Amino acid sequence: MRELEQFRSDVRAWLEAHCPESMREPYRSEADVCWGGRNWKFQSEDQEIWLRCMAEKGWTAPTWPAQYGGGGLDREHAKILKQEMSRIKARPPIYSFGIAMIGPALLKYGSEELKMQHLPPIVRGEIRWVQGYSEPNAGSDLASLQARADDQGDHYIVNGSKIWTSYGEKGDWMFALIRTDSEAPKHQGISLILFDMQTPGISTRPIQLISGKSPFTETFFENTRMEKNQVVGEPNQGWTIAKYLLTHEREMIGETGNLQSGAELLSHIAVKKLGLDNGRLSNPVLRTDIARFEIDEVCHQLTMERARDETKAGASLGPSASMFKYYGTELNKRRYELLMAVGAQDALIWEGADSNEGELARRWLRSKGNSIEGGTSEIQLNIVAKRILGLPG
Amino acid sequence: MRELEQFRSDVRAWLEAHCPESMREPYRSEADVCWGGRNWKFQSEDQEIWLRCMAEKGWTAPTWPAQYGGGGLDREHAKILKQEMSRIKARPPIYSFGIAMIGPALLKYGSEELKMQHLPPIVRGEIRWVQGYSEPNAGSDLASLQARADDQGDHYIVNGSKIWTSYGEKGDWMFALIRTDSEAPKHQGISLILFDMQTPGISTRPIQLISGKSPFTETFFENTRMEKNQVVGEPNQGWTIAKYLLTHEREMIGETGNLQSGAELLSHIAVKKLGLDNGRLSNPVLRTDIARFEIDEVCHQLTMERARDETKAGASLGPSASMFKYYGTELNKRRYELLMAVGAQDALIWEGADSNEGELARRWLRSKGNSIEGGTSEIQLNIVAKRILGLPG
Amino acid sequence: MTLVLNEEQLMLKESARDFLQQRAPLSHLRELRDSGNTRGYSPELWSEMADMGWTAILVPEQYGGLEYGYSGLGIVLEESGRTLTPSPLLSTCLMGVTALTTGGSDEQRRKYLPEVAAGSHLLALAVNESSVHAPCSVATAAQASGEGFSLTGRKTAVIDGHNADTLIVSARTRGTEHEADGISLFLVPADHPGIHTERYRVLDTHTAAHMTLDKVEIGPDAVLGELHRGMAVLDPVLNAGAIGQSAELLGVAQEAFERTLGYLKERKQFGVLIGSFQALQHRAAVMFGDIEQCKSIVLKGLRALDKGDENLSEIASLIKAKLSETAHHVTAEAIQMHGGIGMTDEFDIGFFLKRCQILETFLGDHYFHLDRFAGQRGY
Amino acid sequence: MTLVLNEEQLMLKESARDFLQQRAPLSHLRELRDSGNTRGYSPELWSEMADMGWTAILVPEQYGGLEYGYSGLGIVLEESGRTLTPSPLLSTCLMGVTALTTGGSDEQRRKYLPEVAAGSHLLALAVNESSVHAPCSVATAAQASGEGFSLTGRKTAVIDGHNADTLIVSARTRGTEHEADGISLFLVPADHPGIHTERYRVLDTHTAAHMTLDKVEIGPDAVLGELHRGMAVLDPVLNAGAIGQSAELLGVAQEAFERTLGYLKERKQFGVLIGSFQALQHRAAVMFGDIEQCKSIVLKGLRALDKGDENLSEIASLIKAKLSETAHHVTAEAIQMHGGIGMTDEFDIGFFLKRCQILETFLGDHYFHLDRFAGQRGY
Repeated sequence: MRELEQFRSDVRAWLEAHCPESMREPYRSEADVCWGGRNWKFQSEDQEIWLRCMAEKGWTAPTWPAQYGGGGLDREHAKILKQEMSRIKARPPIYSFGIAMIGPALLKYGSEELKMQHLPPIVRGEIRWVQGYSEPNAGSDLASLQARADDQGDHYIVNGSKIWTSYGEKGDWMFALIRTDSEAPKHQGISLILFDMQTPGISTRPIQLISGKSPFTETFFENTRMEKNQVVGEPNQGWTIAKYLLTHEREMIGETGNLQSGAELLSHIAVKKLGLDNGRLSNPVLRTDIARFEIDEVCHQLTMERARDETKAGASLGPSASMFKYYGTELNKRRYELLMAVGAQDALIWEGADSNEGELARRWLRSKGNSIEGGTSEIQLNIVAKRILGLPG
Repeated sequence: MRELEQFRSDVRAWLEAHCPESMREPYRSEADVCWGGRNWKFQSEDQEIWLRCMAEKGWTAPTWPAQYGGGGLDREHAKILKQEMSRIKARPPIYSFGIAMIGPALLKYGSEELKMQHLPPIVRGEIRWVQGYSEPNAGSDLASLQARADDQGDHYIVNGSKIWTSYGEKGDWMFALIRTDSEAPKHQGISLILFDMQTPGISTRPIQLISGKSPFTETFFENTRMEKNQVVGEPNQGWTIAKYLLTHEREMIGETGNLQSGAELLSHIAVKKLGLDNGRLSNPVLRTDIARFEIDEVCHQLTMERARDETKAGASLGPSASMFKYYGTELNKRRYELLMAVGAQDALIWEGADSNEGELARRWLRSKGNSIEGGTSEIQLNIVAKRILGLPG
Repeated sequence: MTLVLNEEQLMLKESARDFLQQRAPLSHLRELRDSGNTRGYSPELWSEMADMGWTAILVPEQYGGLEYGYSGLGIVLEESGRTLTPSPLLSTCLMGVTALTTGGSDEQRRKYLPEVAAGSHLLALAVNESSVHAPCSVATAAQASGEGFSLTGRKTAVIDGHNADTLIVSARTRGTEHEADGISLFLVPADHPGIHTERYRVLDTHTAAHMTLDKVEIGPDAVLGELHRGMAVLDPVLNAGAIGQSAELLGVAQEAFERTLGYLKERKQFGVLIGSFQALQHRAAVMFGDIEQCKSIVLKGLRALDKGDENLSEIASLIKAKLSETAHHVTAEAIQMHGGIGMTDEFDIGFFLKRCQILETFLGDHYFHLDRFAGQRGY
Repeated sequence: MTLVLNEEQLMLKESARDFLQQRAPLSHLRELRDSGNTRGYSPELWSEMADMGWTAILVPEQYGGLEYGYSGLGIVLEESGRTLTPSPLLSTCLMGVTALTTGGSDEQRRKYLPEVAAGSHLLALAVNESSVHAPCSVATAAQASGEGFSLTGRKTAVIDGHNADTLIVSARTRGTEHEADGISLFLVPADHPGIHTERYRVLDTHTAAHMTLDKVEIGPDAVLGELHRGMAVLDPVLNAGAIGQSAELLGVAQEAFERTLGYLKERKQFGVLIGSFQALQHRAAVMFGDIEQCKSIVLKGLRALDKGDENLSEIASLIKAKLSETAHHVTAEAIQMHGGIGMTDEFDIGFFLKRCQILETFLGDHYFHLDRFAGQRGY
């Protein structure tokens, strides 16, 4: 206990000394996020300093072992670091799929060689990772993927395509699920392969959504050479890692609903827009819909809190992550439906007048994808029914 | 046209002369309904006179051919009779499953012998028919029925049981689906058999529902002899007739929602119970729920009206009947949910105080069965999906 | 009258569908959007529609119209909902014509209706003043000025406001802001120098405008209907508008549903057609039933308009509320059932969701109409 | 404090479940009903519950109680929701005790609490006057009479009213009918000759009563809390009541769901288990998720009661609204998924629907609590 208190005061002092003032305020927009990577242009000197300092301590990945550049902290120490950072409202030094996704997978399934090669650059924010799972024809049936690696002895030659890669055109390396055995049953011939996006034969194309521009890209492979030593775990065993990564992603998406609510409360916006009449919103039915939404939001948050309390030290949420993904995304869709109702005729504006370029309408449209990406709501309900409730079939 | 007008004025004069005054007012309660049958006790002389007169004209079954005792009227003439009866608010002379269910099936599938035997007594209200379809273990999977007829050469010996027979203990004859070939695929070994409920080896037991007493009974067969000449249509072809009868039943249930709304309007009850505040129900959300209900009720009624207009002269609704059954019963359930909400704490009273013996609560509970009996809502949706929308599987 | 289309109406439906599918399929909307068109509709297409006689459907014969009634115009609107074809049919040919036939003097009708019937004059309704539809909330002032009036105020969400030749403006001639009495309607030339127009594009490339009126001087002959009693004209116009929007929403919902049903029958996942999944089947079956109900009530509503039913306000709100909720649900389910591809701009299904939201919201959303329905029913 | 039960609480849960499953399973309720019992609960069972210490859970130690808090009592209520066990736990041990600990003088506490803790004194709350729960609508008059008061009026839906030894009655000492100010609470002996009781049975054999008070003379020491400020006591009591009902509803919903899930895994139709039908699977999955959420908020609500959270009214209404809607949905689905057998009285599942409706409705249904929640949140 004494040791922890000492650590807290050390951290506090260190942060005080090293976190630049401008890194202690909330993001003004998405443009303030630091993504890192080979081609990263820091938006400010402070952003660069902050990343460097934190990376040096390994605190960009606080719980990773020190030999891979991580902070080597246990849960309790890491929690203190987090608390102290949020105390001074410090921005995350970097937002990275490397730290959030492929890093943990490598720690769990990767060879020593791959860990040594990839983890330290991730900690330092030098390589920006992107993911390649979905394919145009696979959809929910992810394991039916068709991007194919032909064994050429010491390497693979890959052909096919991936879709829904976030920031694919900005990625330095990709981790992708590729079919390495076309004869095997569909779940058993898949490998998780890492490769440099600059490899010849790789091209990307941006995807326009119904809400407008998006970070998503499609990625094409044409006779692309991939190295065999970049397969994570055993060849043809990629599906296990994929499931691990998906559960991980679902937990993160479930949390998103949570973060959203940090934004301005729906009821406050409604009061501002519609005004009160004897202390009540003048549209009594919209008022009730908003109350139901706020209630369900609290229900979801408290349930995530309870699950965290229950799973305590690092145990995976497992199939419960599907429940949280389902509720988190359905709630976010409802939130935007209600915001559109509150906005009424003004919310329809896409261009012109004071529409802020149709921001609300675009977010509303974008939210429709929440219950599709990362596994559709239908898939999540299937998982809950089968893996939690034990229903047959 | 002239002929129709003449018919109308004849009918009007006849009704004026023959329909007793006391038969020209709405039922005060279910006890006023005339069911007929061997053991029927007429509630009044007028009730008896009214049935006799109408039966003599064949107008208890206006469209049935005259040789079976029916009225021999075509659709247009039958419609005029109906209009003239409702003009003077004449009660139906009889409420009969014979006329509504087995009669039409006999007309369509029965032999001349069976028609001559059964139809005239039905027209005269002498035999009360009941139906035997469901079995305790069959449920929605009606064709999996197990009541079994063993072929004894000139007759069958039947063992098994039937459930959910309305007024089984009051029935004179039953039409039942019985398995006559245990080897055949399940839809192909079933026969529709008619038999007298007084046959030795038949017993009935009343079924108590969550809402209290019910007209339903369970019927047991123990080595019961049934005659082969009482099979409707070909032996083992009963499933076709069963489907016809089910569709017929669904149409009738769909209509029920319609009749219900003839009762006092939900919104009137709510206004009476809860009062108005500035011209509006003081519970604004319940008000909206009621508005949605009334809207959906109109939607359902107009759609049934449109379907009748479209199918015109006697064409069957076919799978659309499933849609109407679904909406009609779901609406009735919603209606009672809303009535309970309007009734609030008083609606919970089951016995004592001024509860009218818990009438509302009992009807609410009873309504829960609407989406189960006559084919569950799930079955109806399956039928719509497969037979109307052509979805696979 | 039975609830089925007669032969003549079936022919109109077929010819409308053929025309729209050929001349203005969904790619037409996409082209309009991508070409940066500022009117929100194609004048060339509009003159073809006029040639088809659509602009004249509601206009009485004596003013050069076809007098084919709301049932006829509703058929065309429903079909244009299927192709999401943008045009001033709703603002000019439905609401504008209804305003003139309901409240217009013979002189006013003679002045406008023949040109409207010919497709050469556009009308727009400027009745809202805030983001929420509330036709009785009128602060725009019409002050006596000489023999006529001077209008000052701001009108919002005027559909086709920037395209119109003549505006129908509600303004207050007496009373206080939320009172129905004291609202009057005025026919105002859209190019009047006192009018400032802010055009904007809504989410699917249709357009509308906010309009500021600054001392707009008009003559006494500009009053539409009786002074102070503008709601007697505006109510029927908004009822017709709501039912017309509902006809269009019916087309939107049907097309979105049919495309989705088609997708369920062709898309495979886990080795089977996704249409074989029971959870999707049940959702599809309920959507089918809801749309069938929508068909019935839209038909009923158009008939009620044609015969001038006395409960039109109740009927119109019933229909708009039901169609809004149904089409909203169906177009959102259409995206969900299409999955990822439904989210891409390249694919067309998202346009139905967008158009639905617009039709739902303009002239009152389901909240507005549920409230109005209950009010009309006396509770 | 984390949102998980501690060891002690887990033990209480287990012992409560064991006791109830053994001594008062669902057949106990059925027997009570069929035997024509008029109290609506079994006094023998009640004294066993007292022996278990349940009647003393909320009572402070100084008055002979266990002072084990709302979290403890909530656990027992949840378990008794699973077995649908009728008892005066809610009326006496939760609401009655809360009234005394919140507003009672030391003398009043000393008079009642030890007997309540011992299970030998029952309390009941008489606060409603119409069919709809509206605690501020009080017309019952308390007129000054000698040193005390004379109460006249009618109270409805008094849970356990006919069983109670002492009633907690709200009556107006000043102000007009719907005002919060001017309502006072009184402790009134139930056997007072001026009280007329009409007992009735609700749909699952629990009982309640309407009570008429005709010049009921009581002394000045009968006032509970401050004169005119009875709502300061009544609000916390009703909050505790709503959360307690929610704990019971949670038990009801869980048990109904688990029985249904079991049925889905054993009932065959068309040659397969009905639990393999995807449409039912999705509905079951959503019910599961909803119930998980209910568990979290009930836990939170009991904790909030124990620490005297300042937003208790908001929290209580949030919980009651959510539990009412969820349990209502789950118990209705339980019938539907059981099919015909679920409709029979012989089978037990229907009792859950009945109990749910009662708990939902008494002390305010979801309409009441949604409205109150929004009001507490300032909109």
